[in-house]
Amino acid sequence: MGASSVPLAWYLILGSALFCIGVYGVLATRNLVVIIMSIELMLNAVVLDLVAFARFIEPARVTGKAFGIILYATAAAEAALGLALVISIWRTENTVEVEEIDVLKG
Amino acid sequence: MDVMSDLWLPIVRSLGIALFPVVAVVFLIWVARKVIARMQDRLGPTNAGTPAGPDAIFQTVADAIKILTKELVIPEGADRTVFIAAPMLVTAVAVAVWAVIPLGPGEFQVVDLEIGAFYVVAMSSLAPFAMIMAGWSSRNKYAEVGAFRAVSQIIGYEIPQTLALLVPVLLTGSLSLQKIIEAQRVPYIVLAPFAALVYFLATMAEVNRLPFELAEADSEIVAGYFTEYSGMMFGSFYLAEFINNLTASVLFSILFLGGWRGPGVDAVPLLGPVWLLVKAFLVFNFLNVFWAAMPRLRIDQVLAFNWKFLVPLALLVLLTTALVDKLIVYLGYTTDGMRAVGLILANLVLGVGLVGYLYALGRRRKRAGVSVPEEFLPLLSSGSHGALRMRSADVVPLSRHNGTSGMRYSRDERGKSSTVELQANHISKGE
Amino acid sequence: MPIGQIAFLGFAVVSVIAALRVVTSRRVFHAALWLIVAFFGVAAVYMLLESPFMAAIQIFLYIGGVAVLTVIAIMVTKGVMREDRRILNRPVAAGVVSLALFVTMTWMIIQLPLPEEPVFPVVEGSLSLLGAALVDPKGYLLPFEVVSVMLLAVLVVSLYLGKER
Amino acid sequence: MLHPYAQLGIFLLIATVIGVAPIALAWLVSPKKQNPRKSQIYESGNPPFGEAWIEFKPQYYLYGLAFLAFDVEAAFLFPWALAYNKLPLFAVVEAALFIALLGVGLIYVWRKGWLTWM
Repeated sequence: MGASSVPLAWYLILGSALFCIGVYGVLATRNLVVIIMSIELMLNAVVLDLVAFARFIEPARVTGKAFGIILYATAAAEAALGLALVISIWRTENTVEVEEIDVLKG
Repeated sequence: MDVMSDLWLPIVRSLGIALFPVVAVVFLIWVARKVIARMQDRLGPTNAGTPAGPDAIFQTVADAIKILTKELVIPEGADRTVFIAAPMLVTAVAVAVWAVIPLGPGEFQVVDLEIGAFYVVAMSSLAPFAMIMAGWSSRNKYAEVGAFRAVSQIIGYEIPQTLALLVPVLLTGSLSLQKIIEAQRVPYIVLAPFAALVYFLATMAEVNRLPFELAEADSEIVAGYFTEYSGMMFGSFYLAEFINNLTASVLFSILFLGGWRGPGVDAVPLLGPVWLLVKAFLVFNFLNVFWAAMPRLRIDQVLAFNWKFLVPLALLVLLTTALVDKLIVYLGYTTDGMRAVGLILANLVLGVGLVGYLYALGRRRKRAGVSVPEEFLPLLSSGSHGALRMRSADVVPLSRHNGTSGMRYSRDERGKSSTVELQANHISKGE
Repeated sequence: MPIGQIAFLGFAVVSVIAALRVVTSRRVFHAALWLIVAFFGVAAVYMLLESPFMAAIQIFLYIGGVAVLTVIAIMVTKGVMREDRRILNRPVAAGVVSLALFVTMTWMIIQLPLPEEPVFPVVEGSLSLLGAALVDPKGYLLPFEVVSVMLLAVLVVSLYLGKER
Repeated sequence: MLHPYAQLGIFLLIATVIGVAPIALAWLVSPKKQNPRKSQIYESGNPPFGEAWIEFKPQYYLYGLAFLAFDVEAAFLFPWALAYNKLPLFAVVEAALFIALLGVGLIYVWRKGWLTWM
């Protein structure tokens, strides 16, 4: 039971799969909220890799967790600011599609 | 044979602990109805000509059987999968919390996780989701108002609840609920009364108890996020709500009242669950008394009370406890007795400061022409908002959100479920 | 096949399918719900890695925090969400890029000499070590305090952006 | 002896069954009589009017944003509270700084009136 029977490579492959799905989401969708969700997916994949490495090759398992928790804080901050921007854009431009946002075009 | 018993014992124990809240709730719903009815000068469930046992103690069983045979109506335009999944999720989450709850010493627990208290917090942070799913998928205006209220209220009150929960964790030095109980030679409500107060108030909002019952305010938005639900799907929401009430009472007993600790537990471990349940039952009825006595607040008052009172207070309590306790040890008073005296003194100072602050605030608002500061209504209410006045205090202006003016009356009857009680009441009055 | 591997494959399949549904769902609200399922799958994998703390934080912060906020954002902006059809931006090119990335990464992972078994056993009480390391000047004190400044900035700035003007 | 996490898994499975079973049972025994009037959306008896989905003020959303910042803080404080007994005084002061900084942020947005319901 537990990590002992699953090789490290499996966890890393799962992480890269989630990461690449996130990349696809960022590249392929126009909806701002879906893009933010895809970024969250990518960050989560990174944390998964960190935790897996921490379990397999680190004695005290502190470094992986510390990095993971700080990454989580950053991800949450990113989501809060990103979504606040979405609301702000929605209020001024009345859209949440990336292509239709052109306030910075002169 | 040995392997079999190794496998079956945990499964049977899990089954027992998982079914316990469901079965207990059948009894507790009856208790709640009876207590509230007595407080409001009514009889509550009676066995007027029905085979529901003495004082209709099996009324809930009858209601459950009735509701099981009612049609599950799915409104047109609803998001069917999400609509059906929401009540399932809400019940599953309510039961899932019980995995780490120690009903007694040792074997009376499914699994004593190292992070027990955090598991409880994490699991209960899923509850708003079921509400959002229900409110969104119904395609109903009332349901959506309810979902919005539920989310902004319940996630908001999660903060003071979690911060207050950190105080027992910090005093124990462990997140395991079993260890938190074992460390309480003196119940933490004595050492950290303000943490207990914050936790209790936040819990009341978390489990949607009056005066924080906005998400399903029956006289404003029908039934809130589960307006469109019927039959057993409605029953699931009702069941989950009472399971959450029971869980909240049990958790408060564990964190602040010493859990299963009590006279005679060391000799007879079976007394442990009895003590815990007695404490939880008292807390549960305390919640019921509030339910019967309090008017419902408006959404802006609820949110202001959280963000402008409970969250700052929770931060202050956590800071004071952590600093004072460490400072006492740093100054060389390492005995438990000295630490306890220091903590009690710190809480006393905190209490005096708090009362002074509220008094000054009330004075300032009064001079400014506002009778009661809105955000402190639950604590300071007087006059027309009389907190503990019973029936005459039922009348409260409708939430601004609806845009209608009007009054509401009687919050006990929950629309769909209590027809039997209404009839019984009617009969007893007719006699 | 050991039961751990079966469990891992189950959780992995659930989270990958859910993640795929996040980026392909036609309704944005459904995408958010699938995101929660994906997060749950990852939390279960954390339990396999014997990190219950990370699993709890995943549920508490990601599902109870970030996902809830995302859902509220969707509910607020639902008027302009294209409900029935999500217009995709060059789906084929994006698919090719991310598939190529995945193949490269997997190939690299297979090439690496990674351990099959954990090198060290699980340490009891590693969580309190983490707590101590977070406030240790030789540990993670600086990131810890920076996080608090960041949270302060997030609180003020996001409320400023979000409030009605 | 079963691994604790396996026991937790079994318990969660049972919890799911408890969630699903009543509704599945009701689905089996309850009558199913479709009727356009019955499946209409409930609006206190009147026929539903206007869009089924109304727009909300983003006011609710502001509280969500404030919540997330404090959520992260609480998540950080869990391991710290666990280690509290072993920490020296100055480590506690550092954590107090961590808590106080967000408290300052709360007071700032409070004074600015951004937490007031509009």
